[in-house]
Amino acid sequence: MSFEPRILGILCNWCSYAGADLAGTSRIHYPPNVRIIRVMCSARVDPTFVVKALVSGADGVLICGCHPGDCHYSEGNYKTMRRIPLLKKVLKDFGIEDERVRLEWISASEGQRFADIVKDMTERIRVLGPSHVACELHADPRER
Amino acid sequence: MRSGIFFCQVEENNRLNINAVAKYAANLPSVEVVREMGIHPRLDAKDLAKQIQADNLQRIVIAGDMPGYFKPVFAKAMALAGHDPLEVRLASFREHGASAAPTLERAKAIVACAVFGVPFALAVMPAETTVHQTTLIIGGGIAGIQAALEIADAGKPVCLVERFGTIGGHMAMFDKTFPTLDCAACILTPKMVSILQHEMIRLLTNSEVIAVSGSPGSYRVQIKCRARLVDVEACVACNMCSEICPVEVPSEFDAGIARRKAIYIPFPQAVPNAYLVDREHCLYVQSAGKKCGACAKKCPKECINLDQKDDFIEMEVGNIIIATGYDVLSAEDIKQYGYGMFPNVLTALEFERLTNASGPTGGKIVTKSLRLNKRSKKEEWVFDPHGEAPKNVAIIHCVGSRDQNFNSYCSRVCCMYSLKFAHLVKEKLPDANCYEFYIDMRAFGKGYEEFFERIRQEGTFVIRGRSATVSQENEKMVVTGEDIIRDKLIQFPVDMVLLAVGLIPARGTEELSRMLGLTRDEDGWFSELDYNGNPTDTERGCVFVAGMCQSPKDIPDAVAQASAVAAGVLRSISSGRGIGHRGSVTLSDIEARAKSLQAK
Amino acid sequence: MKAKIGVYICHCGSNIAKIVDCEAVREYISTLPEVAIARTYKYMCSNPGQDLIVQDIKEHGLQRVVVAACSPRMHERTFRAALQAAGLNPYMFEMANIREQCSWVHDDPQAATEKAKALAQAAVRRVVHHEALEQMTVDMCPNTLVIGAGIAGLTATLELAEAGQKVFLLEKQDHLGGNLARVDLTAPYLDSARDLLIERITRVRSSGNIELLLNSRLQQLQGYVGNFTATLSRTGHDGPGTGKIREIQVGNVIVCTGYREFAAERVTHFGYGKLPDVITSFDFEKMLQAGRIECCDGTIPKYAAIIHCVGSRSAEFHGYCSRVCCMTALKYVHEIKSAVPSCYVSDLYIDMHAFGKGHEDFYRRTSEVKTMFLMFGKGDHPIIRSAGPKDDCKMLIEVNEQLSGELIEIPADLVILMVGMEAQEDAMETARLVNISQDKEGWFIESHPKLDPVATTTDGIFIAGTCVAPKDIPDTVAQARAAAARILARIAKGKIAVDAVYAEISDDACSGCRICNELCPYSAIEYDDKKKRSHVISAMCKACGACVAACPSGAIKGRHFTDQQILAQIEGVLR
Amino acid sequence: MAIRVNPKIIDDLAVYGAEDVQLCYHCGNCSAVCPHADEFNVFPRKPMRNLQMGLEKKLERSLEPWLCYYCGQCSEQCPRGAEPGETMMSLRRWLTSRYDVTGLSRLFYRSWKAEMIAILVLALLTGVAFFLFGMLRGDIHVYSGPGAFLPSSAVHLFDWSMAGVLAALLFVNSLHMWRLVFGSKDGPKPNLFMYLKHLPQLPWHFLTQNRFRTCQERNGLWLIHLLLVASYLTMLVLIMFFLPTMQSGPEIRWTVHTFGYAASIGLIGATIFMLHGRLKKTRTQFQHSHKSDWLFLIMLVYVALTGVLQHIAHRAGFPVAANLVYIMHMMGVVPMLVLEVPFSKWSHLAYRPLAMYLAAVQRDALLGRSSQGGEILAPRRIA
Repeated sequence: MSFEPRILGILCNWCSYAGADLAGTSRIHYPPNVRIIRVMCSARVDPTFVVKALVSGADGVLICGCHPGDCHYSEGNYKTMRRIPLLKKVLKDFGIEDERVRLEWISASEGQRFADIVKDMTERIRVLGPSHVACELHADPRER
Repeated sequence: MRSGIFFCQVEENNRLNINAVAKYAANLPSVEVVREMGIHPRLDAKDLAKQIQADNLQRIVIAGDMPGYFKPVFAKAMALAGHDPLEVRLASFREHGASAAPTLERAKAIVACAVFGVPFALAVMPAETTVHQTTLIIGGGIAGIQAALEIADAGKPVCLVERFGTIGGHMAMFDKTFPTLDCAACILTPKMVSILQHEMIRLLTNSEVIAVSGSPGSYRVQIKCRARLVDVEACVACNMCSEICPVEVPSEFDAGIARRKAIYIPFPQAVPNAYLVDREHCLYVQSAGKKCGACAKKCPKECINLDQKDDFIEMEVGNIIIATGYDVLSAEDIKQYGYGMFPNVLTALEFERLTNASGPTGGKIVTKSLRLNKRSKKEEWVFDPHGEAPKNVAIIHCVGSRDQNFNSYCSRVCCMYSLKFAHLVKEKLPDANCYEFYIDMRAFGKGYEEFFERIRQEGTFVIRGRSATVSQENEKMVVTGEDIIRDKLIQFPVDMVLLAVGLIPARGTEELSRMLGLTRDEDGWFSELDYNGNPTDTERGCVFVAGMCQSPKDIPDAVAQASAVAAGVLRSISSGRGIGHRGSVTLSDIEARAKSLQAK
Repeated sequence: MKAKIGVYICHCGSNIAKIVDCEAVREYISTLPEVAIARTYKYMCSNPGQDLIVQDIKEHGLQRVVVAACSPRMHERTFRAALQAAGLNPYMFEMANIREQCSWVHDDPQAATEKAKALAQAAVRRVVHHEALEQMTVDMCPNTLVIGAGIAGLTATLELAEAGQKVFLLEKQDHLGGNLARVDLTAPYLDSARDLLIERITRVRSSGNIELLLNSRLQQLQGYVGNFTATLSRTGHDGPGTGKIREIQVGNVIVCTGYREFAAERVTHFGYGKLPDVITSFDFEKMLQAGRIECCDGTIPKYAAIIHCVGSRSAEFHGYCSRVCCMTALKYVHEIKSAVPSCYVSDLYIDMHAFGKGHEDFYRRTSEVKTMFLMFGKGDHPIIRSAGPKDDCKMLIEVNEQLSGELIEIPADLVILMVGMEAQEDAMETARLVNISQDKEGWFIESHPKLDPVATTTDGIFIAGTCVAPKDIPDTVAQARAAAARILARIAKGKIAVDAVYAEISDDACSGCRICNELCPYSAIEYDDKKKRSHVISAMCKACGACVAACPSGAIKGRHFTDQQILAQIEGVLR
Repeated sequence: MAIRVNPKIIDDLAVYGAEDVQLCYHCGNCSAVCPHADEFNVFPRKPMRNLQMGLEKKLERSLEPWLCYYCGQCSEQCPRGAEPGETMMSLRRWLTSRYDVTGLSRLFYRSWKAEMIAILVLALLTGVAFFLFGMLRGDIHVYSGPGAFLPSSAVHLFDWSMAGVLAALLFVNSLHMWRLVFGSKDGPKPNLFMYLKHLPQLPWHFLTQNRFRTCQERNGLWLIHLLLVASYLTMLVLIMFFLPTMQSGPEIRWTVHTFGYAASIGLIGATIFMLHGRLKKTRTQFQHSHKSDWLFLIMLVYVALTGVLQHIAHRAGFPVAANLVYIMHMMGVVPMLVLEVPFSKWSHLAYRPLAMYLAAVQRDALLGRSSQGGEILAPRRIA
């Protein structure tokens, strides 16, 4: 059976989580590989969360926030805009491919856009294959 | 202090008996001279100065509908005569509500106050009344919602009555809002949810106020809650009933560009988040129970009761806030733009729904394509998500606005939302051309002018000159106009035309104003107590107006007015003293009060 | 001690149950050690559904509850209320979104059920670490400080005072009325501005609740919403007690410092200051009030010209439109025609902004008196120069007229420059004092133009009137009353409920590196010099969590969104 | 070099009937909707703009008012009620007074009392002169033939001399029009070939007023106007060449009289229609009537009626009455012709065709080469 990537989604409560909800209310289908947890602002995403996810078997992490200028706390997403690229540079040294960690801006009315991003990311990571971090650490019995 | 009163009218006003007021004014204290100068008199400062010197007048009162028009010449005359030009006072019938509802009493009172040198608003203090804690808000658009939340957050009970199946008003139909292009849903839906969950707010949708009686501070209100035929508490909006329903009609929420069933929910995030039955089109209701009834059987929670009757609610309220919003002028009446004849001539609301991410085409901008309607077996022009995108889009401003043949006033928001449309077209169809026909680009608000500059840089052709006609030439829609700046006639083919149609008061404003005894200006919008000093109160005690229903305005101004009205309501409730009808104050009260204030 | 957790999986009719096998999720969840009870029910959000939870808490002494149903944005508040009703702290609750983000968006039942299990398990793992949080309430001083006694300040003060609240009205000048006091009539109905001000000032002077502080300035503002301490100083040059310092306690502050008119001499091609008969709109208002409309040499002008957008809508000065000058210019046309009927008036504008109620009719009435309206391009520079001896006028204005496409010369004996609005020169200082921010043009920034046009990101500081952006009198009055409404609403509740969710710094872990201090958009983190530690003012913290993630030593705990809770949730969701 | 604006012109033009032009806020609808406007002549908005700004030189030089045949669509659609159609009409009156070198036209347009006085004086003079002439030379009892009170030969002579004077005056004014249009230094300079090429446009437009026909569905008015022009021309030809036969003995010379009767019916019918239209304001172009319009129509009706009466009296055998009515007829004809043709509304019979002609020439000059001929209605440019 083909490899089903497991992706963690960390969404900000005011815009992207509401956008994901809108995808639901408008019945826009997307692959089930992304599992979403909610934080108040994308600025709350601590780099350790991403590392924890990758270590705990996630093949990819999707972080979503409000469009710059839309943030409920006015500047939260500007901080995320700096932290996540910096984190990705560090993760590159650990062999984590760039596409495994992704940052997207989604407004509360962009349900379709959220679904498209999830589809796109699932396909990309399916191509990339499972994250080797998870396999080595847990010698996970799952096939390649 | 010898005073002289001059009656000068700007416009013909046969409803007010000027010389009756003049006779009354003659025997006011310190009044030496009373002269009626007629309609728009030719006044010369020199001979006025002679008159002033002859009668040695220290104070001049100009009385009329808009006396301000004559103040400078009198001030000049006073200066020439060596008297103090500041001693020219205005007794404006229009400002203080004497030309709208022309009561002789009111006109006399205004003149009296001017003679005593006391501002009219100070002298006319209606008797204070006790105020019932509950506030009634008519209209569940952004203004109604904002006022309801502000009052309820202060712990005061509110009853919000909305005629449509959901609150949210026109704003819920929009996708992006100018000038920041942030999404209307992100602003509105959280407020709508908090209205639903707020313990101090009683929400009555699908309901209308049918009778108001009682006095300021304790109005008895009768509300007709039209049967929704669906139990709001039970329904979880699972859409099963709608799938079964055989009846399909144009959806009001989608401005008619998409269809909905007889049992429907206006939009997914509607509040209350429940379905309702459109009783004019439901087969069961129309056939008095003989036909269909499929939805009731299908509903897993049995929350559909097609025999539910309207119910009538009586309640006592202290303050009434009117936030009934607006409607759009019907574009069919403006023949030269071919709305109704050419399929791809759209009104602004239709385009809002077309570009909305949760609209019929999911936000894709497409021209209408001819599709066979399965039910009616007729070819119809509909928006199909896979339709053909337009190459040339023309946006025409001031359609039916600033036009003596339709609305003489400016509808204030069309310039900005038209620029927003131009941006949306450029953003979603990068290779499309967008033409903007305007007369004056009214980008007056915070960040509006910068938004206009950005749109210009994005490559929209902004043409000064309202296009005159939309016609058909060999199968192609053609827009004709004059490009005034480049001084040439232009005529070119377009695939889609957006009409920024003018705004008119909401349907039913006529009955509501009669029910509450409110005056309206000649364009039909509610009249405020005082244009500058008090833009949200009204002549009637404890009755306020907020948002578009007072005159067209954009969302920030409507929200600001809604909060301002909340201030008035909270002040009256917390101090326990509401202001009565201004009409109830008699002439003698005003005179007495003016005399006492003059003494101070 | 193993916390007793109750998990409730909702069918939501068929919305969840159609795709997600709720029973399978229930079984899986009941195998988790921490879970005491796992139930499924058709409609958890309905009244019977909530009663299930309340009964279980009462009978089985549940300490934590998880509901796997719709989005928390829909019913988190409903279920928290249910917990509270059952006597359990409302924060001992977590929701798993298995409808909008699972059943409604996936069509493969098997995968959806797996995902539902994971989401439910994540919620359980998270709720184990939840702590009981109490909603903190701060009592609020009902007094209000209003800075600026123009029409905005007077209106806001009256709204509050006549509702029985104490107001301190601070004005740096020695008189009330601000810019409106310099205006004779108002557009579009030419009502008297003086009457409006006299009415407001009389009511202010006769109200017992208002303490009027003329010639006074705000020296310093400390504290937070509900508990501000304002230090005021008197600036009156000669008056008694200059420089006297005074401290007052207020709960909220409304800033209505108004605007300053644009200095016309900055525009060289108009020659203001060199040509005596080129005057600004406020100079003309003085003439009107004195009843003498004449040129500097006392002669009556045969030609008058009014030029719009002086300093506004221009690349070199201010990009924005000052919104009121078009209507004021039309007002001047009527005032000139009334005082000097024989005078020919021409009006140079870019776009005629007659957008408000009654404005378009006023514009039409101005056309009826044969005003010569001349439109010039936005980047264009009309040039004023003095006329030659043989011309029958004092000055000539040369401009590229857009509607005729001609380069024209306009005769003028008197030129009125419609100067735009600019932020006050001390706006930067005021902004820093009350800790609010300014946009690039110097206007104060509101927290949200549509949601919250009068509030600012700093709680308890409100802004109203032209200090926010240029606006006319009706909009200023509406904003002033809106600000008053927000404060009245707070005073009516007596206490300010401060959300239980906020950040906390533990003193022993904090290394005093102060990274979090200026990171906070709401400046809710103070640095304590003595203890060399940073400290979060819970009332001002909005729980965005930016500081929690940024703290290098992990000293800041985001209540209800602690690292521990989120890491556990991540582990649970990726099982 | 900058052009000086002159705010007084707009008051000046109000006398000629342009009372609402100041209301125009330049939305461009009228030019866009005008069937005659094209890329060379964008009107009526441009002339209105020049009028608002008092650019007298540009107004004097523009032919555009003559290209408008008042179909009225622009006035119906004007959002401000600035009456572009009526403004064009007033500009035509103003241009007529501008072209007139004597200044009389300006006097008559500005104060209709002056015009009334002039008419009365002229009428009395003609009355007395003809009466004396008749009494001295002929016998009041004899209407036609030898010894007639007003012998046709004498009247003939008088007619021709008057026609000569009027033609000269009209020609001078037309020359002045041409000089205004092409005289200015910076204007287009057409060469002789262009003038010759478009010459046939003069008679063509004079006879058919073809431009009026293209005013879409307003054709009704064109037909009536054509009838009026045809009747007037036939009457003119009859009087100038067949006066004796018109006044000859009792028998009716059907070859001449049929034309005469048809022409008078046409004249009276058309003018009555126009008068009724203006009274009842049946169409957009009849909403506003300047005093000169009334005067023109009233005199036309008076002259036609007296002409018919005189003929009936002559036929019915009352020579004295015929002669007296003949004098009254002449008391109407002379002032009408002397005042209306060169100085007032009737001058449009010359200026309109001339304007069409000059516009065609101007268009060529602007294009810099001779055009392919045909209508000056160049197709709208497709952007």
